[in-house]
Amino acid sequence: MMNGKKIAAAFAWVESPSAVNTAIKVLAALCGLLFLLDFVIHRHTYVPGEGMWGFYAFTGFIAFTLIVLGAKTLRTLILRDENYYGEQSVDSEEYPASQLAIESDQEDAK
Amino acid sequence: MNTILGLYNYWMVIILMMAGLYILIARYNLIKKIIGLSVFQTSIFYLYITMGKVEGGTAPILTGDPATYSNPVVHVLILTAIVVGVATTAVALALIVRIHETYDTIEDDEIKAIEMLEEDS
Amino acid sequence: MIATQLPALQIIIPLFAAPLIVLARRSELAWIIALVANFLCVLVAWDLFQLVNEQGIIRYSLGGWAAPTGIEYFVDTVNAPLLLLVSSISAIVVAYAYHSVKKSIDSTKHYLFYAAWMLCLSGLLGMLITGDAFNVFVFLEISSLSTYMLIAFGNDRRALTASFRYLVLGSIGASFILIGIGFLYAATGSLNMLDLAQRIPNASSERAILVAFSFISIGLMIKSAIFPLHAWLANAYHFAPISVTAFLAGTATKVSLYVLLRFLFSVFGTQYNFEYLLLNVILLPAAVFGFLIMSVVAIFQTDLRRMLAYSSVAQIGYIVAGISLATQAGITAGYAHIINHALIKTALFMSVGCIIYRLGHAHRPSLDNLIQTMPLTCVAFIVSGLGLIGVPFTGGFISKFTLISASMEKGWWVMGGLVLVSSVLAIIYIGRVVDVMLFRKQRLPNPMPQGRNEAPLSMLVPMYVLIGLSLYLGVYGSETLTVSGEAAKQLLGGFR
Amino acid sequence: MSWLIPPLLFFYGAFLCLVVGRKQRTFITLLIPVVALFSLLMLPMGNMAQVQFLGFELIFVRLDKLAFVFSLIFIIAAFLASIYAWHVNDKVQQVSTLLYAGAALGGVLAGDLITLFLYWEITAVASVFLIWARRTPAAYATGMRYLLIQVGSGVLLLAGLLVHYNDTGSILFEHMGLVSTGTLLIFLAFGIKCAFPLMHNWLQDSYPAATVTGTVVLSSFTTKMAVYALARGYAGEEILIYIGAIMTLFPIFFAEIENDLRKVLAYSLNNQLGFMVVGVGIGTELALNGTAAHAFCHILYKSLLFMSVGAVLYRTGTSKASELGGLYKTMPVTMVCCLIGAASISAFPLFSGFISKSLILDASAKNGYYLVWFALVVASAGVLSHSGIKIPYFTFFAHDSGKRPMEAPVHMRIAMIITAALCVIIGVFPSLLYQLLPYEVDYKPYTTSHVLAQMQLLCFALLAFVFLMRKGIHPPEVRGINLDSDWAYRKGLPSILAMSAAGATQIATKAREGLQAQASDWVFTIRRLSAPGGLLAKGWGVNSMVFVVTLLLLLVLFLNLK
Repeated sequence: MMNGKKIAAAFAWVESPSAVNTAIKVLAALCGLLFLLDFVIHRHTYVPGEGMWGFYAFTGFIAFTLIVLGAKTLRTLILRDENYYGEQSVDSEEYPASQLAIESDQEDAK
Repeated sequence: MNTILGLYNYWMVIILMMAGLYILIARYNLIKKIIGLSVFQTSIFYLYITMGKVEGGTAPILTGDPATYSNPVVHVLILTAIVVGVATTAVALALIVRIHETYDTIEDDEIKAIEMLEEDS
Repeated sequence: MIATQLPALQIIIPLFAAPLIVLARRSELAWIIALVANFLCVLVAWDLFQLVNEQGIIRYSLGGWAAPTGIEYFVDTVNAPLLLLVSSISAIVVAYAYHSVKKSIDSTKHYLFYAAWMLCLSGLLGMLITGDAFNVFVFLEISSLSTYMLIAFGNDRRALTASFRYLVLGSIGASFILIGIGFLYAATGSLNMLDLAQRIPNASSERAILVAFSFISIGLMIKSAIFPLHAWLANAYHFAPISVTAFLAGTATKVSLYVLLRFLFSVFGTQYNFEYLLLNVILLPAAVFGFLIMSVVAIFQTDLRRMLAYSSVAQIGYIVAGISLATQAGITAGYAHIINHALIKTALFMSVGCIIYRLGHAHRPSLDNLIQTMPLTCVAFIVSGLGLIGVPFTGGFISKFTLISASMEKGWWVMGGLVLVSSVLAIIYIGRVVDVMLFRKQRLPNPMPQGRNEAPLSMLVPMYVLIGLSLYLGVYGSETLTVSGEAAKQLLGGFR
Repeated sequence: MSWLIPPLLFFYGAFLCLVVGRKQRTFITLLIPVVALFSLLMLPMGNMAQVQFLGFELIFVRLDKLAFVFSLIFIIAAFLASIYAWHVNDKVQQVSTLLYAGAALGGVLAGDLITLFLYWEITAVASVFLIWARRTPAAYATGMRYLLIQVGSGVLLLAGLLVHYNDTGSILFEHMGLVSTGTLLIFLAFGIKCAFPLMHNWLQDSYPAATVTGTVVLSSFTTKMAVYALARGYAGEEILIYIGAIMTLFPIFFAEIENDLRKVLAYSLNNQLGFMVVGVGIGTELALNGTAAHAFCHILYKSLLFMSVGAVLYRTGTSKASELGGLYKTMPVTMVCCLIGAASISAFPLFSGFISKSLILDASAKNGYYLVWFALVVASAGVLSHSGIKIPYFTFFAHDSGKRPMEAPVHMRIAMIITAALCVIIGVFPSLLYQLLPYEVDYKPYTTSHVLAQMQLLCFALLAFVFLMRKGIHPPEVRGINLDSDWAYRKGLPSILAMSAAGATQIATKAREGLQAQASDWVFTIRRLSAPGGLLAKGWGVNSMVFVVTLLLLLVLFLNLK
């Protein structure tokens, strides 16, 4: 399907480390810009402290980090083998192939 | 004293009834059970007839117009009950014959033992 | 002319059909006579039902002897629906029985079988219609004696012992009733129920009434298989010919329960039952333990007939629980459950009959994947099973729902909860069967004939007629409840 | 007309599907939602299809604006799921989808508690077949657990409605509030289906076990019906705010480390429900509007995400993040749709999540629930982490798994594209959705300060993701499962039982040795008594029967004559 290939091609840059680095730089720049906008634009607020400079920026960054770290800690506690609930559990079995249509896209396979 | 002797027919009813029940509970032989059942039923006939008895009364038939007579209704009722009892006994005996043919015994405990084996298989 | 003689015709038609069948002897002819007589019975019952709704109580003096001296039949809103129910169930099961009887009973005995059936039917109808206490006993014995015969027709030799044991216990029950009636007569001098109801409050000896009450209620508890006096029932239902089981499950115990209701409420009166006689000390625990214990027992049974037999005892527990509430709502629930359970359980036994007809057994673990071979039968079983559980839009739901709300109305929360618990047990025992029928792969090497192997149409059609009837009463549940409510009002109000 | 109400149409469709062939079935599953949509639009507001039942007046259709918006989205969801499932040739799934959707619709339209109960149970029974349709023993076991919990919820509802009826004499399904035992029981019943904390685990247990298309269907109905029921019966009940806040937070952590992407989505579903529950708890017009809008948007983007993950599963045979990666090369359309779903659920401006979540956030801020508000803001960052980044990133990018599956089949693509388009359209033109909401909407989502705040939150969260990935702190995807409260009944209870059984056996052995007596535990006793041939189940002899009769007679005589 032509359309699909075009889309795929449009995303091909993710393969190249330098392009990814550029993308990250763009993101960082965007973040900087958004942070600076806080000083220019006055946000309407309802909650005390919400109007503080960079409130959302800090919340977003810190909350995300803490969630990931918290989850990582949680994993050390509750991660178990896939067969934990025995052979007769959904986690340890393959999805029945008869209900699937597994086909490879030979053209694109390199 | 009066209550014991004066009600002696009721005592007989009770004794017969309990004897009948006792046979049913304590004896395994099916024929004896039917005897027990008959004794039990007989006690009921006795009870009914006792109720209808009037001191010094006669049967209200063939004597014109007697002043005191025993209650005829209970006699009628009990005639019916006797017929029913006979029928019951007849059916029961017929069943016992069939049971004897198929099980070769008429002892209830032996039959139960055989049936337990059948249930397992 | 005929219209005025309807109450007598109700009994006489099947009573005379019996000797006619014996004279006819040929099995097809016997069956046809039984069927025709039975349908006439249904017509008569239908007419009576309509008449009662229009005119109120019908009183009929047998042989022209006026009550209380003569024997009186009377039809009111309590027994008219049951007359219709019993005769219809019997008619449907007779229609169904033809093939199953042909297969399982020696053809030289068919006429005796149908004759006994007709006698049994007339006994049951007589118990319902009569207004004379002693006459109840007579009809009870007529129906019982023919029932013993019918059970003994079973193929398994254990049918004989089951019949014998039922005979002994049934005779004791009947004798108890006889004793009770004797005491009643001694205390009041009357045998007519209406008359008794008026005389009992002013009876000379209260003790005699109490003794009469005890004996009659125990006797009827035996006949209606109320836990713990149910022990005769399991073997009798298990080993009797399956059409007989279907017939008895829907009628015999229900009629005895009716007589119990009649004596408890119409003759003795509510006050007697619960203030003096402590019947709630006996009857209520019997009901509750009955439906709990028997449901558990049903779960473990491997034979479907036996499972359904124990489930019957459990369901009778619900009926008795409703009765023991002794309120308008409670009796309505009990009465509605008499109707619904009769229809549902008969249908269940009929579907089991179809299975037995094809497979020769009804052993649950060997019914793997039965839906492939007998889809219609399985669907019938499942639909009726849902009714037994009490799924909404089935009859079972209506009566259970009324029962629970009745017990809440009286403040008996625990009982309402226990009814729910036992419904869950019902889900388990029906679910086990359905699970095997639908979901199990065939494990045994070659247990069943392959391909479609449905029971004959003459069995399926009556079965589905009955299921349709019970579904109709499930969807239009208010009709059952109206009828039951009228009956309860009549029972609680005494004879009016 | 009352024979043509939308739920019944679905049931007719299900019945038709039972009897017709494959092609007609597929066609019916598509046709029925369309017909139902027309039927819904034709219905006037108010009560309809009233039926007398056991002396109760059942109201099968009670249409008001709240019910309308839920009915509408249910029908749309059913339609989209049917397109997605075009390839399915499985009578079981098609019939149960229709039954299930119809029952959920019926539950939303129910005007009294008995009708609600009825549909409540039908959804339970109909939906379990979507799990069983996987046709493995494991799916059967999971389905049984699911069914038990769902039916349990129904039993609670029945008990509650009986008590409630006994208290008030009314079975109307209206605002009740937590005021009595009855309403508490009903509340718990709703809570189970709404996956309240500690009652939530059926959701994560069962949704990943369903079939590819079944999960898409499952994700739309049960929980949203429960949200609707809560909004109808318990709006403004303060405890819901805190329950909801907890619901938004705790699943985030589980989702973050879960490997099975469909399970990640199940946790994320739970977290999104939290937002809705908070809205119900606040109970103001703004908040209820927010709940309804969020449910509407949520059904769309959650279906979209399940569809895209489902398509991946359909083509690769796995939905485990550790086995996937680099699929964008061969499944670009699926990838783009997944990204749109991810952006919607993360509430990027111009996507649907943004315009609905804001309503709830603002409602909580305006009513002074600052702590809850803050929890929701944190949860929004969490949503981005698992649904916004994790799902698309580990499936379509990250390290190349070497898998080169075909693009999803055409019908799946169509379903996904329509759903994605709806997400964007609603995000760009919020008034389209706002005019459907139960109350007047006087709300502008696209203000500068609002957009700025949201962009700051999300961009910095993204930055944090990049930072954590680069530093290698972000947990990698590994095979395995994570324990949750289902451990209690899947492992804990059985092992406790096993232990106690072992203990009982030990005690029994000791007792036998010590006391020369038999001791056995009660389960065994019941079994022994009840099994064929046991005391309770064998054919009793005459003797024992007569003995019992005599005993009972003596007891009755004694009681009566004492």
